[in-house]
Amino acid sequence: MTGNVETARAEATTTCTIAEAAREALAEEMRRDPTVWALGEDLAAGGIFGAYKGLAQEFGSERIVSTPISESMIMNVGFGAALAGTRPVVEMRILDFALCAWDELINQIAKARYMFGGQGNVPVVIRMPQGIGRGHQAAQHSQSLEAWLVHTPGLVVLAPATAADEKGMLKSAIRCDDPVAMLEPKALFPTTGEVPAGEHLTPIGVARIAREGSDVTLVTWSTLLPTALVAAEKAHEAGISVEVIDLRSLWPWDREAVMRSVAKTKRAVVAHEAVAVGGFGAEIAASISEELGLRVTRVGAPRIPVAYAPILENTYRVSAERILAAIERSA
Amino acid sequence: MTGNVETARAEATTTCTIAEAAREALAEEMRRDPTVWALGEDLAAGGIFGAYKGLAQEFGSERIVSTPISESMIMNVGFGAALAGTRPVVEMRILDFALCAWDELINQIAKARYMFGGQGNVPVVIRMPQGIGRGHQAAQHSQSLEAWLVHTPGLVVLAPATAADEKGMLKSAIRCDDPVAMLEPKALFPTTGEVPAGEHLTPIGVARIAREGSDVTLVTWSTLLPTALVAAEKAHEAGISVEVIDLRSLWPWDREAVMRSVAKTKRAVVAHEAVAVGGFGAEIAASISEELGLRVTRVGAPRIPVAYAPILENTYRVSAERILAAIERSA
Amino acid sequence: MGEMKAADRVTLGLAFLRTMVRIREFEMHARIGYDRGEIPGVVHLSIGQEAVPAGVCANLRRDDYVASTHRGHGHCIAKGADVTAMMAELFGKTTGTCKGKGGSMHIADFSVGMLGANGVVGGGIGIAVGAAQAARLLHKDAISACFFGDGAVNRGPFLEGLNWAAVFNLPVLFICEDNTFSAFTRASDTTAGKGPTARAEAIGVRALSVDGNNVFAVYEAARELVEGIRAGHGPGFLHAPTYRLDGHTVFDKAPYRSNEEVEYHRGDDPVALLESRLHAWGVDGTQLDAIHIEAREEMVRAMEAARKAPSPSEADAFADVQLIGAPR
Amino acid sequence: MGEMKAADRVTLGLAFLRTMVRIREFEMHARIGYDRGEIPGVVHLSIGQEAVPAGVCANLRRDDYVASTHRGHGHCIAKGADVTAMMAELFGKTTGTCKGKGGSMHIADFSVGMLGANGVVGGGIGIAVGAAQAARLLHKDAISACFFGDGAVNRGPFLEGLNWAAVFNLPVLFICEDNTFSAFTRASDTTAGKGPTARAEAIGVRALSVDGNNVFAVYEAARELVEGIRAGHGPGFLHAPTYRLDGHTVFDKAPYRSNEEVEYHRGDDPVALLESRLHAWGVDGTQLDAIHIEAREEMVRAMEAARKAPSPSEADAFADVQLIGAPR
Ligand SMILES: Cc1ncc(C[n+]2csc(CCOP(=O)(O)OP(=O)(O)O)c2C)c(N)n1
Ligand SMILES: Cc1ncc(C[n+]2csc(CCOP(=O)(O)OP(=O)(O)O)c2C)c(N)n1
Ligand SMILES: [Mg+2]
Ligand SMILES: [Mg+2]
Repeated sequence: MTGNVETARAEATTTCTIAEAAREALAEEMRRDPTVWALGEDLAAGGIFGAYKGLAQEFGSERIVSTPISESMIMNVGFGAALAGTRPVVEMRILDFALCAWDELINQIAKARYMFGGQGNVPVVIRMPQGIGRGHQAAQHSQSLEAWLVHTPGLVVLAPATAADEKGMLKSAIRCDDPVAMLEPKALFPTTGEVPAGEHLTPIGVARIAREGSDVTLVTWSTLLPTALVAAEKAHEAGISVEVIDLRSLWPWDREAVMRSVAKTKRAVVAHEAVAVGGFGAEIAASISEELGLRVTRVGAPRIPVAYAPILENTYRVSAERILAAIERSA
Repeated sequence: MTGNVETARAEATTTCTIAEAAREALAEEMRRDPTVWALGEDLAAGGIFGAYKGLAQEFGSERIVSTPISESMIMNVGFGAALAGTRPVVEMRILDFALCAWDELINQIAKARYMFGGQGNVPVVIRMPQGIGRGHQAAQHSQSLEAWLVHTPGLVVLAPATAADEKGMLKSAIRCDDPVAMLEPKALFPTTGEVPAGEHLTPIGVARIAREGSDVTLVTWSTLLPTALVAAEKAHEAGISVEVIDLRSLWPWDREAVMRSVAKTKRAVVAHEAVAVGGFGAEIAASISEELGLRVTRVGAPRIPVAYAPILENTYRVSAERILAAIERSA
Repeated sequence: MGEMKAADRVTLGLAFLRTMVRIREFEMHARIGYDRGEIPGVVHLSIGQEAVPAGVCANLRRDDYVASTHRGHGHCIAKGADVTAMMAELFGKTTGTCKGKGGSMHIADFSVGMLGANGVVGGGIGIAVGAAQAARLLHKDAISACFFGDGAVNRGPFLEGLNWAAVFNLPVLFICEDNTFSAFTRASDTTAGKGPTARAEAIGVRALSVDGNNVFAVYEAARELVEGIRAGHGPGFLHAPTYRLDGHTVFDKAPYRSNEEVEYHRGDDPVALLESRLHAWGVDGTQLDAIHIEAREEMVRAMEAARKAPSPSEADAFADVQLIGAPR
Repeated sequence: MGEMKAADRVTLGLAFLRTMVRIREFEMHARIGYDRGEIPGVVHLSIGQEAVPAGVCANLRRDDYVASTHRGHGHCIAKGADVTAMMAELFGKTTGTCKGKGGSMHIADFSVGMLGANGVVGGGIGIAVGAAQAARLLHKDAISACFFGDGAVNRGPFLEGLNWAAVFNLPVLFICEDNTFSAFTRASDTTAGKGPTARAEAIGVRALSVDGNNVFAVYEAARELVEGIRAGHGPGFLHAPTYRLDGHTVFDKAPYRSNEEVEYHRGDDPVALLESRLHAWGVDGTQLDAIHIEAREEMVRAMEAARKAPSPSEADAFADVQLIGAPR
């Protein structure tokens, strides 16, 4: 499979924020399939990013369920309800709080299909907006942990970065019969983008070429995509042509698309918001090194928690400058 | 710093199991320092691996605390008690159950020193025996998750594989002013080894050359060490001289020792029991590739949960044969 | 029991006995299988606790759900799971309920609503609550029953699950099978306050406590709660004190309690209690013996079938992980 | 209050008022700082809830411990944390309690036993219990107080922490500061049963419920519980219903409740209630005004100091992570 096939199909588009795209996706799937429902805190009020706005009014309190502050129950109820024939969308508010339900996600949901010998599917979507948000909320509200989830057998892991993919991936996730960890790009929720009109599904496991280029391949995803595109533009101005791959599906990841691009450019950078040490970038880098024998330059956060003060928070953050420096340094 | 400096100091040794070494370490530290105490389920009965045998009798129920089945409390009580001037040893029974306390470990303990601006230390040891045990206990009792912990700022991560290191690292962990994730090698608890007599501390951050060699460097740790040594012996028989590095301290890890060895051998294999995808082996491989421009061969489990039936469990397991094949394939 | 006709109570008692003896025989055979090395993995036995699943599950329909624990053989059998497939699972064979992937701690049989034993204490609570919520959403009138031990009442999911079921008025029966111990520790040493029933009531769940060794009492109390649950009155809670006659696992010698204590509790063995009751009601010994013999033969056959069943192959390890992104 | 001498109750009331007004003024200034963009991060205000920390902490010593929540300014101030450092923390400055690393949700001041606000609902419970267990081990007679919201009573740590404190008979005072809402949801919609007090009692913790807007009542109830705790009778629980007059965060307009409702509750503003009581006891308006003016001036100075304080440097981001294995 190759990149951005699905966008070719789209004829008309509409512009909306990522939060709106998310709401549309859920609303469409709930209209289509009466077994789809959502549960999480404050959903009746529209959710903290507005991604559930108006849905309680349309679908009622039995399908848009505002729950107690009981993360481990939210997660495990989603699990039990998936085993019993529904397709729950579990809202964790932000990824950090999902750690209160980590046993349920990792020990129950991810392993169930296997432990039970494939008796049933576990079609549950776990929404975990991740990364540094806009509110400077410090260490317990800002983590990016995709590396953990990719390391967990049984899970599909998605990390959209655009409105189109937020919509297309959430819809694909809801229709997926595996548990899907949906790592939404928290900081990008209010940003707008084009979304193909009509039924729009993003295929799972297919990367998107966000910018074509010939000198260096830059693999990235989620909140770092806009920054990566800025860096690519700066590199362009400096005479380096950068191909930016928005990986977007982290498990399975589109190894073929990445290898094809790197085989062409012979230079690779991988950049993500998460801590570099033990990040998913290490897996991509190790894979490229194994397959193509190339040295990959990794960019990620230092191994520090996210701090409150903006200057400290920025030190954690991967900037366009840091990506540009990595592009220049890559060989 | 170089490998195995501390063993040189030892004059006499005693032979004991890893579980006994653990018990000795804790007992010695509790005798030395009245602020050291332990908390976890069934500790009065000696713990499930016998690593607390007799300690309740010696130290009483206020210092060897048998707790309710309340993992999130066990973890957070350890945290609060560390803030309040004691040095708690938190026993999680096995790593898998620690996921019930993951918020407390990751969101509270690991980040506390930072969030609070360095006001105090968090001298707590979290014991999480990991990996496939001897009882064929399947997916929820067999995980290896060191990669997650290494990815978590604020934590020291130790993974001893021998009786000497179990003792020396647990003692170092208890004296460490940072939170230490102590990933004990569950399957190896009953195996015996030499332990230096008298006060024995293993330095944190220093790898051990478990076998010297010149053709290939094999980096490994924890439960896989004995298997790696078998593979090295087989390679030796096949005419390949393998240097086996027992990394043992995973964060910080002894980059210098690894790079020195690989710079010498020019061929590197990294092997661990955990799932290969997103494993800590990826970090080591990416680092070696970055620093030395070498292609590293990774060996780890397939991305599947651990199954119950021995043949299925074995399919997950990294065997000496698989390591040997990697050694032969490495270049 | 007062109102029940003598014939009916005998019929019911014999049905209970059949279930309880099947559970016991299954586990005695599992112990033998473990001791002989035919069953590779650790097994937790519920010998002495059989009245609880038997009495509770007699109130359940096939389409009702059950979520269980690490000590779940009794719950599975009482809910109607196939013992041949269960035994094969313990043997780690492809004919097992989980194709040998789960073992004792993960036995599940979705075809009878058994949503799994569970390796995590308290792990079944949310599953049962979720299944009940799904049933409502799907306009099914199924209910969920959730078994857990006395140790689970000190874990967060107990609070979260009971509160949730009460808030959403869900059809869930919670059963605390209180076997006096949580692993090697006496439950009373780690549980404060007025006990599980008081906790459930405070959280807003109707609760009853009943002698867990008396299967008729368990049955009646569960029936009362299940009737309320089916009538839409929301969740119920049953506390059933009993005693774990064996060790925590097949290899636990239980040095933390005296032989006298165990012997004392053997006097309350629910199977023996039920038999003497049936005896008093005029059921003769041969009829009781027949039940034992039949169950024993069933388990011998199950063992035999498990022994002969094919082991999984290495390739099987890669199946059933996930549909998208599975290895190989 | 019956037994207290008139002069004493006035003295006490004025002390309460000082604390409550300092809390309120701190938060009013924090809101201004946020609105002006001087405070970068989200702030949760406890305006309307000041009687709870003021009444509770008046029973605590400096060496006692407090664990708090995301809405913790009041707990910090009442426990004696330095408002200048607190304000600097909100500004993200090096002179902040946490050198700008924590912000409002992580303010801590170990020098007065304040073991931290907390970004995780229920996250402080274990910390307080652990500090109490440490105190016993170190033969200190300090106690722990733990504040949490009405939302936290539905999270696992509530059950686990109360049970733990009761089992080990630890000196912990649990305070449920029930401000009617958990974020955008009415607490009564998500909490089943007989409420927090009944839950605590069922778990074996002595519990009292008291009007959380009446600082004298809070003080008296907390005193009664603290006396028992210090006497070694184990943990206590205080339920203090009150009302969150502002939004969940500084930018929440709270569309989920009516203006009428808020106005109604303004009638129970604990500061106003205390002032009218003091007034009735003969304290004159100028004395009350002086307290407000003093507090306001203190906060203006704290704002000024925070404004002038140095910002951290990039290098500071790498400090305080850990002693071994820190980056750079
Ligand atoms: C969360 C968690 N903690 C610890 C364990 C280890 N463990 C297995 S069974 C058990 C005792 C459980 O006691 P109880 O709930 O009374 O059930 P019983 O074994 O008596 O049936 C423990 C502690 C576990 N499986 N899960
Ligand atoms: C475990 C967890 N879940 C969710 C949140 C998000 N959150 C922050 S405050 C809050 C409401 C808490 O309500 P309550 O406990 O009553 O405290 P209050 O805000 O009223 O002071 C929620 C849901 C969180 N911080 N932690
Ligand atoms: Mg029990
Ligand atoms: Mg509240």
